Amino acid sequence: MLKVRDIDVFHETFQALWNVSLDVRKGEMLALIGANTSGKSTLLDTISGLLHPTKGSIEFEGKDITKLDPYQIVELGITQVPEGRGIFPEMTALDNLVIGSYSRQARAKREQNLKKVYEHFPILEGRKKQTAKTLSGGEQQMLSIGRGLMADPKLMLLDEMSLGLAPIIVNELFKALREIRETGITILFVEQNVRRSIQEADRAYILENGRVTLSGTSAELCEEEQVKKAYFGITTAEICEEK
Amino acid sequence: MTDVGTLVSPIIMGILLGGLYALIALGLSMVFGVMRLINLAHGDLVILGSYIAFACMTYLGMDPILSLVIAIPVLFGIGFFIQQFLMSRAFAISAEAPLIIAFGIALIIQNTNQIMWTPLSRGLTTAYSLSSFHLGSYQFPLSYLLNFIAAVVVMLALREFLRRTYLGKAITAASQDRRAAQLMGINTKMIYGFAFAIAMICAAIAGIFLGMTFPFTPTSGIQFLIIAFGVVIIGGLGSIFGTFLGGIILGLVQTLTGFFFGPATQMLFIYVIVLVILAIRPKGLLGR
Amino acid sequence: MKFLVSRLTIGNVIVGAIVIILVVLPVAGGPREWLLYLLLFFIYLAMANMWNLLAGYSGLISLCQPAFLGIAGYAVAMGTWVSIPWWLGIIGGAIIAGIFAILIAFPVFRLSGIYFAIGTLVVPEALRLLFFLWKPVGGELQGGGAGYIIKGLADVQMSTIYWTALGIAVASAVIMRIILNSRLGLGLAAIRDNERAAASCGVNTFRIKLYPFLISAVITGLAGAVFYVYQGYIEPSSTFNVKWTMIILLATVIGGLRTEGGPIIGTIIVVFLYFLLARYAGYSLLIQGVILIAIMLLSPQGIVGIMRNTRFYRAIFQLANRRLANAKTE
Amino acid sequence: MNEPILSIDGITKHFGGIVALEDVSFDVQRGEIVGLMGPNGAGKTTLLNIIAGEYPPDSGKIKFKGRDITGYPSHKTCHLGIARTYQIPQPFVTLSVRDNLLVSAIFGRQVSKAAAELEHDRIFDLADLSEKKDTLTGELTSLALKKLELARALARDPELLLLDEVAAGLTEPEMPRILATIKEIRNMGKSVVLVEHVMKVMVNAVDRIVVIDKGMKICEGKPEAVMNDCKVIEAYFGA
Repeated sequence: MLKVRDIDVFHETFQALWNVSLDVRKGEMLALIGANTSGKSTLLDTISGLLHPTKGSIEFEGKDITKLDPYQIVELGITQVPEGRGIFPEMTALDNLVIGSYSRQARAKREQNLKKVYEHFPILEGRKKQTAKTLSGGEQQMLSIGRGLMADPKLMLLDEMSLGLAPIIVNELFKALREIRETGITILFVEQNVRRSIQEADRAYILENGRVTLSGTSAELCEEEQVKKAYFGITTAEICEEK
Repeated sequence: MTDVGTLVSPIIMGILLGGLYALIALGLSMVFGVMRLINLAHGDLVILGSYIAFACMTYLGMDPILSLVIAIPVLFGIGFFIQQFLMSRAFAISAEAPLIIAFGIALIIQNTNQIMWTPLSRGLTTAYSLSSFHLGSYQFPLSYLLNFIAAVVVMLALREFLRRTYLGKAITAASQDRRAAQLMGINTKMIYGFAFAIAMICAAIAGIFLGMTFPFTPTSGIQFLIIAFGVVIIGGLGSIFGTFLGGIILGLVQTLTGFFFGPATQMLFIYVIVLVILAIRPKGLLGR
Repeated sequence: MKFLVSRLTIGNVIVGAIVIILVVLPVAGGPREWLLYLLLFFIYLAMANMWNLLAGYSGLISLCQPAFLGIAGYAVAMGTWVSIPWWLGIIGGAIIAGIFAILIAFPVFRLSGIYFAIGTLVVPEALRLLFFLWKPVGGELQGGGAGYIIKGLADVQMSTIYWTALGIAVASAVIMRIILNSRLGLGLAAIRDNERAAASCGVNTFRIKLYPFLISAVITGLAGAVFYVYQGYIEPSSTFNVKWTMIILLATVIGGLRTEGGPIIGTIIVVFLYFLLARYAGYSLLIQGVILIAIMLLSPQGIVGIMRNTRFYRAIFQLANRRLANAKTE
Repeated sequence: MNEPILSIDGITKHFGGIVALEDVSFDVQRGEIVGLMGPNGAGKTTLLNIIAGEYPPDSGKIKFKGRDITGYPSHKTCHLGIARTYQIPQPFVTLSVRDNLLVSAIFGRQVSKAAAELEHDRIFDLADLSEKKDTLTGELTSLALKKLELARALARDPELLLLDEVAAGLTEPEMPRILATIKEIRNMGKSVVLVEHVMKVMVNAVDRIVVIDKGMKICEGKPEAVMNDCKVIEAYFGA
């Protein structure tokens, strides 16, 4: 469905991604795991068209989207739920959702999608008149995901959904994600909670310093020490050895 | 000597005048709120609106308010052009480039006004703009009341536009979080063009009502730019209600200082107050 | 001597020769017209250099330069009404402009970027109104909108004014060079590039920005005062006028913001334009505005920026410098 | 025990309703390297910013060499002897490498230009930048930018260094070089607060680790002990 091939991405002069390739298959739940500044968010932003690679290509459903602008990519059916929620703080919750259906194909399905969002997150219906900044952290994250759904996406990218949220709420969010996936939307999520990611996803990529260092199905990645090594660059056993 | 009764008149005048000032500031506030650009040409664009009405009145015999049908599309087009072809590129060059370009636009408009309509002081004089109305035992120019009504109407219309339409919501969204707006499928470049153009509609309306209230010359722009800026720093940028309040405060400052110290000092007081507010609250009195 | 020789690059030699020619021009019988245009050139150059220091090197888009030149001009004019000689008035005026700069620094330095620009824009407007109202010297017919004649200029030679202006222009260029090579210049560059990182490297950003503001006020004041001595007359509307800002801005931007040579080239073009556009005085702001926008969009680094990118120019200068170096070693 | 060089006492900071730091306290002894770790958004960088004086805390006190420096602006904390690096390098892009270091040396130590230039070479060597003195920083590679960030902080000759993720973004082979530099810094007797994700750097370099999660200190101690602490594993890997 989505093919990322050998991309290099720079933040001004700082190279954030090196020769990264990644495949997303239709209908799957894919995790992208990595530490701070490993390049996860950069990769999502590049797929969304906020950044453009200096090398390599990105293909979505057979169409080259490497050079498209963000709004064109949204129209093709890729939506991103940004890190830190990125809701519009001074607008009402409902307006936040409505603005999610801005792109052409989504406007027609606005009411239908709104109903879906309220099914996934019933709490939002009661909050719809409230200014978004007055919502709790968990509700804001739900709003952000709901807003993403309003774009009527085929592929949904989620950036650090669980950041700063209590475990109970994270459970709820992942439950909603599973439901969303049941409706046929493909999901690519970025997460730093390794164990959780591997449990939830079908497959995962591990990104380290802007490079893909490990990838595979959840079963393959269950060897925990291996993941830990990729994540920390060292395992606990090795630490004690070195000292 | 100055008992409370004599103050009623300047206070009401000030509030009514404040409507006009808010109207002048509305476009400046919007362009800043959405694009983070202080449009140094705003005053001159407002005055361009006044001149368009003046031309319609002189050559076509149109009523100034009716001439909005010409002034609005012209300024809408100019606004869209400035944003799409000049400012959007300027932002990519450096922080100072948009300012310098806005300054250049200001001078071009100023000079064009001068070439087309000479440096003479002009006014939009109609039968009703000269008449007055009574409120109790006090008498006020009708044009001040019209200003106030126009300001209220434009502000309500703008508010409803921003709240109810997709375009309006997209503008609001882009001003609050550009990145997130892009991710929602909003073509922010285009939206910026529309935001600038809509701000210029406000400028056109402001220019026409200004012309009915005060005489203007091609160089009046800077005076009204500073007033608009004063309104905005009092009221906070990007807030319609704040802009209205800021306008009324400045209007009151002007009429009250005029009342106490004579008309020659009014503008000087406004400038000093703008500077003092900047010194105390650099982000504006009601600013976020 | 060795020190001098080591500084002997082709650029310095040319600049030195030009300055000497300019100095002797009045006694060598240069036409009065020329002197006049050169006088304007010197005055604009000093102001443009100072604006370049502010906007180009310090990131302070100051739109209040007319305030400095106007205050100094008024100081000279009013001074002559109470029998202060004009030359003392120029110096006094510049000092008053400097003090004024420190005073307004407190409100405007709390603003950054665009806010700073608009904050400074208010200042000359306020002064214009002030000088319409304030007439401390002279009778009913002087001051206010009528302005002041500058007295006691009857026996002042054109060449005296010319040399004073030349001196100020050269001084402004030398001061620029000194500042750019000093710790102040380094601090300014750091602030301009990244104010946050500069502060964390120990740069006191308020104080470092105050210096160029003060220096620019003094030099712009000097240049302005000389201009009004030449004009012999001052009144508020044309003094505290955006046209001054336009000239200064245009000279700097056309030549090349943030380049040492930019203001010189830009000022030559501005004076030339002034000369060319004299016939179309009504259109001059329009034309200048278009030039300003075009340069800013097409070559933000101005003409110097274009030249830097031209291989031809680079090659010539490298060759010339190498020849000179060879000559020195022989 | 001597008085600590840096003492952080009950720092709390909120950003518009979101808790960034909640009652965080710890000390740094003279010559000690303290590692600060925690997942994304835990508040590590916020803490560095508060120590360096970019913004004041809502409550709590920071003492440096026994002096209360809470709320000091960043140029003042720098003059007192604190230098910091940024996670994303913040060079002065129009200046050469040499001038970048000079800014820090001149203004940080408040000395003349000549005095600052004298000591210069040592810093270039230390940060491995000798060959790039005259390069404009806009043209440097990621690794060189990271080194420059470090060198610029060192040019201040600080008593306390705040290092924010010096190794982030570097490749495996580049790691040892940074590690060596940190060890040299330790040998110079400087105190360091090191924010780091790369475990190898952390474990090899630090004397003590402080772990924060969701703005709160959850653990403090020797590296081995901390790494085996359940709460730390939990914070990173999730329960």
